Amino acid sequence: MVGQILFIIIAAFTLLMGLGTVVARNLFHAALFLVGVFFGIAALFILLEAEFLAMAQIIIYIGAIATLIVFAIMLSKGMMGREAGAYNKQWYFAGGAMILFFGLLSWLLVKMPFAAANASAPDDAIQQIGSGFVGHYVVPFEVASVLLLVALVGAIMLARERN
Amino acid sequence: MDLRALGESFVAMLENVGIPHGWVLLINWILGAVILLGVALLLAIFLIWFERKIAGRVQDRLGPNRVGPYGLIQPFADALKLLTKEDITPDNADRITYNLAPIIAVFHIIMLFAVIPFADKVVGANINVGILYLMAFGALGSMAMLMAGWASRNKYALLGGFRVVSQLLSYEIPVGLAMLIVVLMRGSMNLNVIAQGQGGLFGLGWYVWILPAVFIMYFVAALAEGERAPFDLLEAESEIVAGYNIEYSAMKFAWFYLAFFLNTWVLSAVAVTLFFGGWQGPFAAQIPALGVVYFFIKVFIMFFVFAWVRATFPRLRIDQMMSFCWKVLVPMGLALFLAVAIILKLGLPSAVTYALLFVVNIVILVVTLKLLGNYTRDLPKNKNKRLFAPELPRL
Amino acid sequence: MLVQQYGLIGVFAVIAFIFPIVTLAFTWLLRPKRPNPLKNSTYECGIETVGDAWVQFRAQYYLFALIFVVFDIEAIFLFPFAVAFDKIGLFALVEAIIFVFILVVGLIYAWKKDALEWQ
Amino acid sequence: MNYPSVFNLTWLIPLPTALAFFAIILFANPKKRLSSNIAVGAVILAWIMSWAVAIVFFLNPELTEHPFDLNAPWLPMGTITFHMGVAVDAVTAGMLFMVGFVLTMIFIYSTGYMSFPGHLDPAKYPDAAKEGLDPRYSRFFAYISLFATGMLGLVVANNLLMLFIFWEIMGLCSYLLIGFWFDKSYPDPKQITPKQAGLKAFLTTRVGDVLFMMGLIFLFIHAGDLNFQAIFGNQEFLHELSTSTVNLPFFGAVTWAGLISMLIFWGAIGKSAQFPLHVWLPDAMEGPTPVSALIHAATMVSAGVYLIVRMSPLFSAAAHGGSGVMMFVAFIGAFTALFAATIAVAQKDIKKVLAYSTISQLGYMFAALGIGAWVAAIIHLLIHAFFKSLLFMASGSVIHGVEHGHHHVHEHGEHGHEGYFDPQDMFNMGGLLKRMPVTGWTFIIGGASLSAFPLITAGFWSKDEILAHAWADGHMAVYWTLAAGAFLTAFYTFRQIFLTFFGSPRTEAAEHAPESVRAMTWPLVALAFFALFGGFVAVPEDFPVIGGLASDFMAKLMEMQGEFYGLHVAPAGFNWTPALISMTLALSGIVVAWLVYGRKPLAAGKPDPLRKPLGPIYTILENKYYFDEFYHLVAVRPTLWLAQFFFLFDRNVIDRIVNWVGALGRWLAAALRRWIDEFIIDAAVNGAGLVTTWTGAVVRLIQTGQAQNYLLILLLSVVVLLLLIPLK
Amino acid sequence: MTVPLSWYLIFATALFSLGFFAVLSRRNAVAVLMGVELMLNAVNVNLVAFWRYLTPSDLSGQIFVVFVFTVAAAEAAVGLALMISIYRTRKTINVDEINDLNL
Repeated sequence: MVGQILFIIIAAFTLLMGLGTVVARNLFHAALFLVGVFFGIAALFILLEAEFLAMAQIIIYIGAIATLIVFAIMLSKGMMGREAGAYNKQWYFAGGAMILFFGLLSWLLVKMPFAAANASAPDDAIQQIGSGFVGHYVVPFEVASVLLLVALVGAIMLARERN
Repeated sequence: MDLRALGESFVAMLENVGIPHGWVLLINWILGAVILLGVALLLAIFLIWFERKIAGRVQDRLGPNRVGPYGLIQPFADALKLLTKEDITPDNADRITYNLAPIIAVFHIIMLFAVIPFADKVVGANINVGILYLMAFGALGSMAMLMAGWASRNKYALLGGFRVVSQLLSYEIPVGLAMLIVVLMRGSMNLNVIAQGQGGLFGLGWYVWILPAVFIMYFVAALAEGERAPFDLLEAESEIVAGYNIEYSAMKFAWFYLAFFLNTWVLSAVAVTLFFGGWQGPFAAQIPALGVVYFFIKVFIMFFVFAWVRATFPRLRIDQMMSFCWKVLVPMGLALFLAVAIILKLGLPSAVTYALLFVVNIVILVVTLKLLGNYTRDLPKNKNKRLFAPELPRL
Repeated sequence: MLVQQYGLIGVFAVIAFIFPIVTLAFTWLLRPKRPNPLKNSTYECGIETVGDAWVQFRAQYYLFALIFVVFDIEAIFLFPFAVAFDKIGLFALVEAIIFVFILVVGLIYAWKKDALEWQ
Repeated sequence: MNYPSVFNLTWLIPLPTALAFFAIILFANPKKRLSSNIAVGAVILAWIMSWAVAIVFFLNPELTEHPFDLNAPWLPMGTITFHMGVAVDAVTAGMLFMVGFVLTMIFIYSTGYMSFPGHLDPAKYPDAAKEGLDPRYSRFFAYISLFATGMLGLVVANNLLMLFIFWEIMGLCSYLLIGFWFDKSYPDPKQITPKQAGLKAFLTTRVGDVLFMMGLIFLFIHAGDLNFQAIFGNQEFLHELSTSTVNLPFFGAVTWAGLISMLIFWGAIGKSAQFPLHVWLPDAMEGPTPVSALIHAATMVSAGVYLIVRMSPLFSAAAHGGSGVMMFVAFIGAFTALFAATIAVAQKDIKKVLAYSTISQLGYMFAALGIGAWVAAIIHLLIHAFFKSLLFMASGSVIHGVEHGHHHVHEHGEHGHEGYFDPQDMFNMGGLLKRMPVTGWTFIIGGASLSAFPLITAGFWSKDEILAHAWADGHMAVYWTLAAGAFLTAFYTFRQIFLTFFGSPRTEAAEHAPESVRAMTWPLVALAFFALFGGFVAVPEDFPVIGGLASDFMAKLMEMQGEFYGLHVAPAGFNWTPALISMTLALSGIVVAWLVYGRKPLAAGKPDPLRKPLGPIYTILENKYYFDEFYHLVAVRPTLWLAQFFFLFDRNVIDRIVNWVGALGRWLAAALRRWIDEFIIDAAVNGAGLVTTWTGAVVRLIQTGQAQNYLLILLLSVVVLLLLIPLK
Repeated sequence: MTVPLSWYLIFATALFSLGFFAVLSRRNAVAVLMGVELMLNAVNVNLVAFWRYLTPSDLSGQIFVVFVFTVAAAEAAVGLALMISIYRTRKTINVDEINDLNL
């Protein structure tokens, strides 16, 4: 019961923030709303007993990605100003399709029978994640570092100011 | 006196009165939260006095001495003044963001108190990801600064915000690496467990003896994380007036100010927990209340060192500061991480392992300082060269 | 166990967030309110503000944030690894070393391309 | 089973060239010679390793019963884990032997070939012109190194997923290399440029690849694994696959095995340029000649054959299940073999002839696979690679020589440039044997091998085996089609030889053509050796006189391997009738070529003597049966037209209507100003304008160039799919 | 476990739809990117919810989320760098003005 109320509060907060991200004309405000979304999702991770992910969510999304977005906004002056229109011409069409999509998908998901396992989360989850990285998931683990390297190189190439 | 027993008996009392378990829990949490908040606020007020006193003494002044004995009441007087001062919001400011920034600034610092172990198990929330929690809520601070700088709609504020966030982000990496190495040693991210692990041999089990270079890296990076001299670029009046909080006044400014001191205190507390055994000390195991005393003594000594450094050193240039982070601390941290990981996997007896770790730490520290020294010695010759120009083969 | 600990954090978060708001509201009641246009103008050392404050910044800031992001994620990968360190074998260590090494290559690249220079 | 330790090298084989690719791209790029040295060094390393593995396998034929297989988990996807691994069986060993060697030869050849190209303006690239090397020399070696990785990886891969990945890497390299001289253009706008040719190759093979991927997905759904051993070692699974059926629209019930193998075969059709997806290969000749030799003759195009060879257990299972897929393979192969050979007869571009002959020879291999002559197909695949890469490289040498001769003439100012000179046109050559003896003789050896000149060439033994099988197994239609193809093959090959090397030079350029540099001629000689003697690894035991003398160990090895995979691989046995027929046809082809082109050398400026007797047929052949035009008409044009339509519709029709309505309105307003209220006119005009905007907005959604529109269409498709689920 | 799994799934769907809507209809490229981040977050919620409810003993769900973090960060880094670079040359990052996909 308490869990449900908590979930509703957090989910409502997150969706509200998400809505703010989508509708805010000012990009900086949109970014702040986005931070709110990230925070709400971290809280949901706690509800789901994934504490490591909750913290990682805050560290990476708020500490790193949101900051990156704000920096990028600042780097392109005029992006945050009042512009002619925040939306393109197809927004109403997209909105309708989106609502349809949401309705259909959630209807399907509710109907879908999932076999829930009534087990509790393991106590040594973090340890298991750590050994997963260097065990079963070692190739993705190494590929992740390559991906980061490539992203770093690419982004530096793109963003660098050449004199 | 056992603090835990106190808490437990309190819970038992409430349940005996007949309050349902859920509500007892809630009351317990609220009580804990209020206590933590109170500790934080009192500390902040005391720290302001403490630091001003130290700075005064170091610089051959008296420091605050008028209001109350030794000027002890001074911070309260300041607080009263700030509470009643006129609050100016610039017309251009983005109001909601402008008002939210100081709230978040103080919120994120106060949140950090929840995981600091004041004594064995005397900790707000004994979570398994304590270290990550510190990093997570620490990262929130940069968001507050960006908000403040942006919402003020002032070039200096924005510039100051950006500079300080760049600095905080950069120095978060060495801090994180230092924490990572400690986690590697202990095998847990729970701060209480980490402090427990440093009990042996009358303080010789403190990680500062085993990993001196890691501690020094942490300390230097923490100076920058706390925006303290010699890394206090945000307050470089000659360059950017007063940083991101230039447009703030009265209580909103006070919150930034408070956050600044609390930040330093938390960084000291983390340093003590990670490297100086936390609450560990003679008889702390028998009398848990002693642990709190030891902990606060250690933290204040640590804080004193921070304040001492601040009062003594001149400020670095921002390019020097960033280069120092990325070209000295980060490589050093990565080298330490790899060295520690390899040594721990060698499977030697623990005494030998610790000795080896110490030696390797010293070696890495000496090598780093030597390279740095060579560079600064050659500085006049390479005036046109970049700071710490890499000696890599041309590709 | 988990709920116990995070319950406190949740309550604490609410209180820690509300408290500054309360104080700000409190001072709003106490403090004098006598604004005037000059007082409320942007402070730039007494000089008239030129142009919008939201000026365009140099890409240098972005580059630092970028390198930070990469190393931040590296840390997120390595923390669980460090926690599981006792339980895993030598080969896993080698894998982690490769992981770190690849990112060191990135650092060297950034260094070479002067992305670490504050200009 | 204890494997020789050298097999552990297998997974290293694709590695050196991959590293070379990265080394060149990242570091060595500015230094041309260093780049080519890195690439050649890497490929030599790969060659040594692949020969080590291959030869050890040849020496241990018992390994065919226990193919080497090394697996490592690669992509864990929840409960499914894709594996990465290498396997060595007789087919792999044979391919490694061929690929390693041919790759090396072509790499060495390329160091000589990639000199400063004639179509570039030396003034624009002064540095490269001074060095005498292509401005993008390093890039070329990077690309072919990556290609080598793709080919070697494909050969050693032990599962279909990896095979597909390397397959696509090769496709990418092929695209990049065909369009290598992307800045080249021709005075004739109809002539395809390298840029277009690359695109064409990429898009055409994509058709096959998509079907191939669908086949893979179906196979994966059924097998849960893509490892060759896991799929083909499991007879029950194959049996089940060949008996369970699926209902398809238009086709009715087909077995799963039939469907999957058909889809996979389409991948092979695309890659190996079989009818009807053959159109890209001749245009792929726009790439540098080493590329044609390497990718579009010896290795990549034969990957399609290799794929079918690998998948043969599935195909034969499908055939057992009553599916006609093997017949289809045989039909496509035989038809292509004859069809491409007829086109080759009327081509004048030296490389295009070879391109069509490649298509034709690949058709032979598919036909062999279709009739169950598994061993013969493999042997022909290996031997064909040697002589065809030889032919291509020799033709490249010829082109090079003629181009040099042309420049020589040009520099000495004896004749100015009179328009465009095509150094690949055989009618611009003649008498080159005297000027370029090494090239000429090796070309003749290769040509003889291609024509299956009896007894002394490798091509005879391999091709004869296919024909013998077709005869022995009673596939008469296939036999006669292939035999006719053999006649044409001999004819066009010697037509080419006579036109190029004999008679007297027909242009100044040919007269001054010099012999190519050593780096180019030595690989020719090395390959000529295999083109001559390579066949002596598969001489049928019961062949008269020399049957027992020469070895047939390769055929034996492949037979053992085929038996292991449960295929029927009994040798055809020697039969005088088909052997004599095919020998006669080959020799008569040569004789006819001599009668037409060799006896009386063609004079300069004269048309092809075939043109007159063949009449309109010649024109049809010359235009490749108008296939390009046909595809252009049915596939390319409608797409472009649709896009253009919406654009032009908007621009012309609607705008015109608006303008017209507007003009009408103005006219009406002027004429009827007094009687008609201005309001109505305005409303009409505005209304028309609005209608235009709406219509335009709707129809132009199709081709806006805006990613968001495309994404919206994607979303709508997903919504439609979601709607289908409840409907079902 | 008082919250049914479907609540999480519907929540994630809603968040995903919001993000996709931003991607489809915002003009500013950075806003589009934020929409992508929303979508990725929705996916993460799904992954964690499935892990918690269906396979709590197998940590694959959580590990996948970390990889999604990585991808999201790389995407944001490169995407934003692209925008900075585009902005530098074109002085706009409105998606509907960048229509070079148009032939």
